[in-house]
Amino acid sequence: MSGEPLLAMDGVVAGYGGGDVLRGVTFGVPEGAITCVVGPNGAGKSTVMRVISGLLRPRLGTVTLRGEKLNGKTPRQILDLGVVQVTQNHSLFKDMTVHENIDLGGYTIKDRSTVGKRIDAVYDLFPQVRGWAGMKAGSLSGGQQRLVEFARALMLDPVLILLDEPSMGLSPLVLKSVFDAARQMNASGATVLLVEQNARAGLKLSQHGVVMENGTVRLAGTGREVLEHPEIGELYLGGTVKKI
Amino acid sequence: MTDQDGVLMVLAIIDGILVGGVYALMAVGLTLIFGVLDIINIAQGVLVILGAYLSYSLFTKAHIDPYIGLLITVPAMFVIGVVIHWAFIRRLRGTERTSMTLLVTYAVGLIIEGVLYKLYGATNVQLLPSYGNSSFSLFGNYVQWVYVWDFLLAVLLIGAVYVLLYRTRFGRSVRATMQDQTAARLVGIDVNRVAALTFGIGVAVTAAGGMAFGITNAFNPNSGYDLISRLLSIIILGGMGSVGGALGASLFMLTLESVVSIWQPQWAVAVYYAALVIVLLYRPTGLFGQKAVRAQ
Amino acid sequence: MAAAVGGGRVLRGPCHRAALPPDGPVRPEGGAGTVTRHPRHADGQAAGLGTAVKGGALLLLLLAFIAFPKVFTNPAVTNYGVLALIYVTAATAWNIFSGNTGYISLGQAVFFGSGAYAMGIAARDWHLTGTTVFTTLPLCGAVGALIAIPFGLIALRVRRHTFIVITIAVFFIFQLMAFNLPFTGGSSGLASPFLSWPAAGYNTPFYYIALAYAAGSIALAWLIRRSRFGLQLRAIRDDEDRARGLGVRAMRVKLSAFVISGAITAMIGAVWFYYIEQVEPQTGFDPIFDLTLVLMAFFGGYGSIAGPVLGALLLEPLTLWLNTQPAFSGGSVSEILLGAVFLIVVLFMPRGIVPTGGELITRIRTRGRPAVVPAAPGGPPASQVPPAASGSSSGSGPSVGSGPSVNSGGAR
Amino acid sequence: ACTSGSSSTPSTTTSSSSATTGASSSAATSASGSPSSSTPINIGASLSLTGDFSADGVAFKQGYELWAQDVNAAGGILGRKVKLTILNDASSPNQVVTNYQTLINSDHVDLTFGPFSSLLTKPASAVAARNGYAFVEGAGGAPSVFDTPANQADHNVFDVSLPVADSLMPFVNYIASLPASQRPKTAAYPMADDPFADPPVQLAEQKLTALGVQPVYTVAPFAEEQSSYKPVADQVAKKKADLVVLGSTDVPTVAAFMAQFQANHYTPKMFIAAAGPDQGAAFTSAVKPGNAQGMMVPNGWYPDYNDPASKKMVTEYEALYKVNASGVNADVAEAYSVGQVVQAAITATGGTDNQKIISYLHSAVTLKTVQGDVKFDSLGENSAAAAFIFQWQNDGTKYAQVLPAGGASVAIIPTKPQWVS
Amino acid sequence: MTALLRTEGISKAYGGVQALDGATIAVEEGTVAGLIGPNGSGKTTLFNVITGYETPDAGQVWFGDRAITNLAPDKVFAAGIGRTFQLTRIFPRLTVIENMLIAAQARDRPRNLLSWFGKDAWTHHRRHALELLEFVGIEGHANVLAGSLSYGQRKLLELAYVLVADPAVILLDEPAGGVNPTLINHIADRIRQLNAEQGKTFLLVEHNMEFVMGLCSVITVLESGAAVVSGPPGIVKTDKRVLDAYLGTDLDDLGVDDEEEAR
Ligand SMILES: Nc1ncnc2c1ncn2[C@@H]1O[C@H](COP(=O)(O)OP(=O)(O)OP(=O)(O)O)[C@@H](O)[C@H]1O
Ligand SMILES: Nc1ncnc2c1ncn2[C@@H]1O[C@H](COP(=O)(O)OP(=O)(O)OP(=O)(O)O)[C@@H](O)[C@H]1O
Ligand SMILES: CC(C)C[C@H](N)C(=O)O
Ligand SMILES: [Mg+2]
Ligand SMILES: [Mg+2]
Repeated sequence: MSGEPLLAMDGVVAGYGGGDVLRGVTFGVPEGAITCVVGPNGAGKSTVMRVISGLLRPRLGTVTLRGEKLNGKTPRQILDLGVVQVTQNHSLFKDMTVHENIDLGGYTIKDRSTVGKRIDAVYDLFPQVRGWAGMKAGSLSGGQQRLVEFARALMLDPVLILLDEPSMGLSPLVLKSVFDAARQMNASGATVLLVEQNARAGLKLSQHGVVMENGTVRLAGTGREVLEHPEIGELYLGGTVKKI
Repeated sequence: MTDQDGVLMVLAIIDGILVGGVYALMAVGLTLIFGVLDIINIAQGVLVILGAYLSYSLFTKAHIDPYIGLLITVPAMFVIGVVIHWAFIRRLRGTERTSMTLLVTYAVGLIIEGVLYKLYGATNVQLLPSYGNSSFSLFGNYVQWVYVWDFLLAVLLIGAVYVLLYRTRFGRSVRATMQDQTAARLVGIDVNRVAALTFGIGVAVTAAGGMAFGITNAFNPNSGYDLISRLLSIIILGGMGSVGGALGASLFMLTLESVVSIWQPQWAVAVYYAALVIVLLYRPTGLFGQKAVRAQ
Repeated sequence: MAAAVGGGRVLRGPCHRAALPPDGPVRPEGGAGTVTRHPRHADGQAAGLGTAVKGGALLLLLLAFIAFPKVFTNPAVTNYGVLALIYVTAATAWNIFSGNTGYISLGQAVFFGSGAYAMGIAARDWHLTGTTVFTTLPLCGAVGALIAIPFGLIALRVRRHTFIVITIAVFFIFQLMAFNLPFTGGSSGLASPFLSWPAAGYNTPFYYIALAYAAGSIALAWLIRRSRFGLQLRAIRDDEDRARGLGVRAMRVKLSAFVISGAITAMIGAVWFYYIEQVEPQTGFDPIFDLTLVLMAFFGGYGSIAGPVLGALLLEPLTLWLNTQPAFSGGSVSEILLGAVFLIVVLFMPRGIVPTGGELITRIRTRGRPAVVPAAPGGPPASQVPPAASGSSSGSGPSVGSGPSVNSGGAR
Repeated sequence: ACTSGSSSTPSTTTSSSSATTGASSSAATSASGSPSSSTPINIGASLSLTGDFSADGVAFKQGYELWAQDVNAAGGILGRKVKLTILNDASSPNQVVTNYQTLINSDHVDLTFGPFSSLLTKPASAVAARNGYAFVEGAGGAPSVFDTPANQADHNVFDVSLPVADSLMPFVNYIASLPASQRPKTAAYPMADDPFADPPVQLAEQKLTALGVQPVYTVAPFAEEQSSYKPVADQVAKKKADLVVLGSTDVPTVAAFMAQFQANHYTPKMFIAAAGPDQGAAFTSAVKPGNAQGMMVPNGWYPDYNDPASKKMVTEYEALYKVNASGVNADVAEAYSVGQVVQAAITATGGTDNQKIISYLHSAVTLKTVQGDVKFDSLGENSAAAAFIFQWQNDGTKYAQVLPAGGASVAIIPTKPQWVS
Repeated sequence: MTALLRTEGISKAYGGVQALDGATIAVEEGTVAGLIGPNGSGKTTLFNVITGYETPDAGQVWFGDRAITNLAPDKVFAAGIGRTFQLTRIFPRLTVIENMLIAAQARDRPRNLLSWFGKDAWTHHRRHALELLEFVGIEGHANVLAGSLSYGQRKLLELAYVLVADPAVILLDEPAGGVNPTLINHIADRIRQLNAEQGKTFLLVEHNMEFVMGLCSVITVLESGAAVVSGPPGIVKTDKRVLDAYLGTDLDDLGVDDEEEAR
């Protein structure tokens, strides 16, 4: 567990115009680790992600990346600092081909040859995606789209990658490959901030866990601490190792 | 149908194709602005007239040939487009964005029209270069050179817009922005800049449409009103955002109209619109709709 | 672009997979976007009180409108009232269909003109004169409704922009019919019978008829809005295919609204005809009329009942008034001014007057309050409530690119 | 056109409906009750300064203003200056109704002048009628203007210009006067779908056909849309008729036909259009001046008209707007004539009482205007108007009256020369 | 006993992609059936065909002994089949409760005009709707526009819709995706209860094996557009083809750590 947080949120208050959704969120994302945020539906997890990536401006509080203030920056500026997000809802360019989507993942890379190389690398990592290259992204199945989104995010070499529920809609086999990829990226230096409803899988993958509830952080600790917290387990993680 | 009718028919078809080229030229900009950016640009007709007046001024005041004058009017209109977008359209967002763009472009159209009245008065004028009515003979019919040039210009501009949209990084960013602004911002696209540039380009190519209109029709500041519904129907018939479709639809529309007007000129417009309805019922996305940047 | 999305069937949009609302090409990111809460209060008592206040205010407003021609007796003034109320009615009729369903009709003049012509033809052929001409109003409404049925059956098979263009197309077909059919009076149009009312009060009966139509159509719009019918219409606006999957018989529902809208528009078109005393193809079937209704609705705020009403009440008198000012002579000055008014409103109220107003109110009211009720079982949050707003964020409110952000604002 | 069947000298006191008379006297007499010589005569008009009719509306405005300027320079009428209030109606009937209600009821103008076009004259005249105002106008010439129930009841509309239906008759007479060998053999009659443009063309077609001119293009009217002009013009060109009678209402239509004829290397021997070439410089600026040569148009006025008032008006106009005499739009003279007729009526009735003015104008007096004599029939059509045919000559620098030949200042160019490039 | 809902040899191709290739499945009345398969195997497409959102190139859909192959979605719904969508399709500009009411009134057939315009006629729907919203935990958002819901909340709303609409056969496309695990358990309980007490028939698509295996009595596996295996969970999860194509080496390794305890 490396020490200094790469990203720190401090007293963040944010909303969409109808009151505050985040009501003072404070937590840190340790550098070089995988951190998993869990919590009930509507707790504000995705809102946190949006605040970090600059899609949503907080009303109060600060977000810092290595001490540099992020709030007020545009998504492009934040992206240039190495923060990449895979959103929860499907955000592919549906009428463009899968290849064009992947290509756009490297939009900020000026050098075309680098883009070409990265595309190849991504295709090598997810050979299925190469097979769909010529298809319109919107025509893919739900799970396939998810995978393409993930692949698109890998076009850049991120410092911090934000994954909002990567597991959603993926079949077990594909999910494994996505988690493997996340782990691999982490191993090669990227910090990962993950939101997962599949909490046990997510927390197992992570060194750190954050539990959000109703716009605030309820608990933060190591992945195992969170996973084994009795009350949390009952409330949000589907009970403690309950067999169906 | 008599022999005579057959001759007239060929003539009508040639007419339709030639005038269709001019309409295509006026519609390309709208395809970009409405079809791609989803901005309901009610000002398109007025912008055409503005383009015509710019060419007219250059021609009458500085004796610059209208076609060469495009080198000046196109960049000028580009700047006007970018400014309009930057000042007003940029602020619109959310589900009302499209509807509110109608308000903005209507207002901009009113202001441009008002200014044109102030500058040029209400008198009808026309661009009258020396070659304006010269023609050559084809299958026993006369074809005006300016229509040929306009047609070629339309093909050229449509090709250029196509390449820009589908073969360049900028074009990809345009299409991406229009499909999903949030996702576009997440991959690092400056959506406001991209939209402003696209709007600017749409207005810029309209300068060429205006020149073509002004060389083939007399106009005054009010002449834009009759154009807008035709241009709208052309780009929908062509398929939203389909640049090639705009040309195809223009040719279809004007040819049909001119053929019908051999016998029933008073119904020609109605026949075109009836055909439009029928085609759209069977192809709701337009003739070339499947290539549209946006599916439904 | 190998695999083209979509099949050929007209009725079903080809893109079933997308969670895309039928409206809104710039795909908003799922939840992001400014969304104002519905104005209904959870608290029943407060709601009851609110309704009473609202009802009282509406009553006062209605009284004010009834008193208007008594207070301002000058025909030059009541004329504004008549024309504004005609547009209020037409815009509300537009709203009943287009505002609820999201199908933007640019062909309302088809009904307006047909109503005008229906009255003109009836009066001419049946030799009606004086006030008996008004008895043809229901007939004019029926003509509008009858036209709306085939028109709707054709146009409502397609969506969005294609629908808009089909309405434009039908509009032009009707205009040309008015020019060319044997019974329309051709390009000279029709003149109404003569009303030998004194000039001073000439406008007043028209004012009250228009007021009755305006009030009636607003009331109908309100009834529809709160009814099962209105709910189905709005579901169609949001996602027609999904609504069908929940058993909404979309065509029937859309068509009903279209017919209601057409009937009202035709009747008010007839009133207009009698007031102006003429109709010609270009004035009865006027493309500017189509556009004006839409502008009014968007100006006031699309999607609410109050929006189009407000838009009509503001825009029609404003446009007319600007042109009556000799100071703006030359004509173009009034055009420039009108354009400027539009732009200023759009700059400060980028979603139309009513929605932006409503949004501002909600924003101010909810500032610093939690947005949601606890979403899941569990105790109160462990962490503290944030410090009160210090205004330090200097107006940099939440800014999300785009989103499903419709506000109800005023009357819903 | 006249359905009322009343004699040529109607007694207006009976024809005015009682309701209107009662209502109007308050408005009209209160303003004219004490005609102190210091209070100006307020005259209101609405014109299409923007919108479809703006090209003509603006010219009309110039005419009204020129008239007012001349009157005031001469010390006014009955010692009172004239004050004109001209509002813009944007070519919309709602606006024109609003404007006249405002002029009459808020501005309390003493008198009203008409707007431009038959389309707007109809609703506007109804407002004037119910308020008891005389409605003297110069640009509502379609028969339907005079047939409105309001006018049939109140007889308040007076059109100082030429009734449109007969306007081409001098031309027809000219053809009839030619030896059969010199008459055109064939003729084409394209026309726009318009109440103003069609009647004269239809009448001309009927008469000329009777004279043995074979019609080769008599297809139904085309819609007034810019996209219609080229195909119809090309079809007409293909017929190679000797004579083209074009039912047009404005400059763009005529310009489009001329351009297409030229492109088709087709020059009709005679080319006459119902409206458009009468617009002076507004016409020549839209076509090449050289091509205007030989173009003919019916109208009631021409710059060389040998009338002192007309000459004066032309001189002033030339100075004011920097055009030569041929550049003066006939709309200007129509508007100016409106002023002159009203001026005569005020002078004759000694004030601005509209009822008196209406009676006076219906009293079969013949008045002089820049357009020639004016005398109103029972529904307000100018029965004294002489129809003239004008032709552009001297490569578009001279607009001259050529028919009827008797009073013509210039000889007609019998065959239109080839188009220039 | 003949199956209540059957598809016979459904094929559907998009350009070069054969999304369905003779898919034949059967759902017995009163069962909770599962449909699983790799991403892109055609599950959602099959749902679309059944519910009238797509026209198959070949094959028949039977509901009882009625062929419903080319019926429009509203007709299919009227016949008694309701569904949810994998990528949620809620009505973003209606409030949450209005969303629910649309579904709740779907099966009413108002007799007179008044019942079309009156809203009090359906207050009982409101009660039922609120109860279901409470069940999925978003009753607090009842008067909020549905477009402002979080992703998971939308999924829950989708589910609540179809439950309140109460069709005889309920098709669920990934009801658990993005939903909080605790709630998933509640949902499973509810489905069981509806099935047991009201005899509702369910067909559900899910990638959450825990959920599917625990809930369904019959599972059909779709692969490349064709049903390859069908049977009780115990059989399916040990089938070699299913393991290779879908689950990976074995069920216990859900792509997490190797030491993941059996679930
Ligand atoms: N665009 C929006 N407008 C208004 N409110 C919103 C918007 N998006 C989200 N919210 C509200 O903010 C709260 C938090 O939403 P968020 O998407 O952050 O939840 P989440 O924790 O990611 O939930 P889930 O697990 O369901 O994805 C929710 O109550 C939601 O209703
Ligand atoms: N409209 C379409 N156009 C082109 N291809 C399509 C279309 N609809 C589906 N497909 C293709 O059909 C296949 C099956 O898709 P479907 O959505 O049914 O899969 P699925 O089994 O639901 O997958 P998932 O588990 O990921 O949701 C995919 O390969 C998809 O790309
Ligand atoms: C040419 C027309 C539009 C106007 C004409 N003066 C008329 O009387 O109607
Ligand atoms: Mg979320
Ligand atoms: Mg699926």
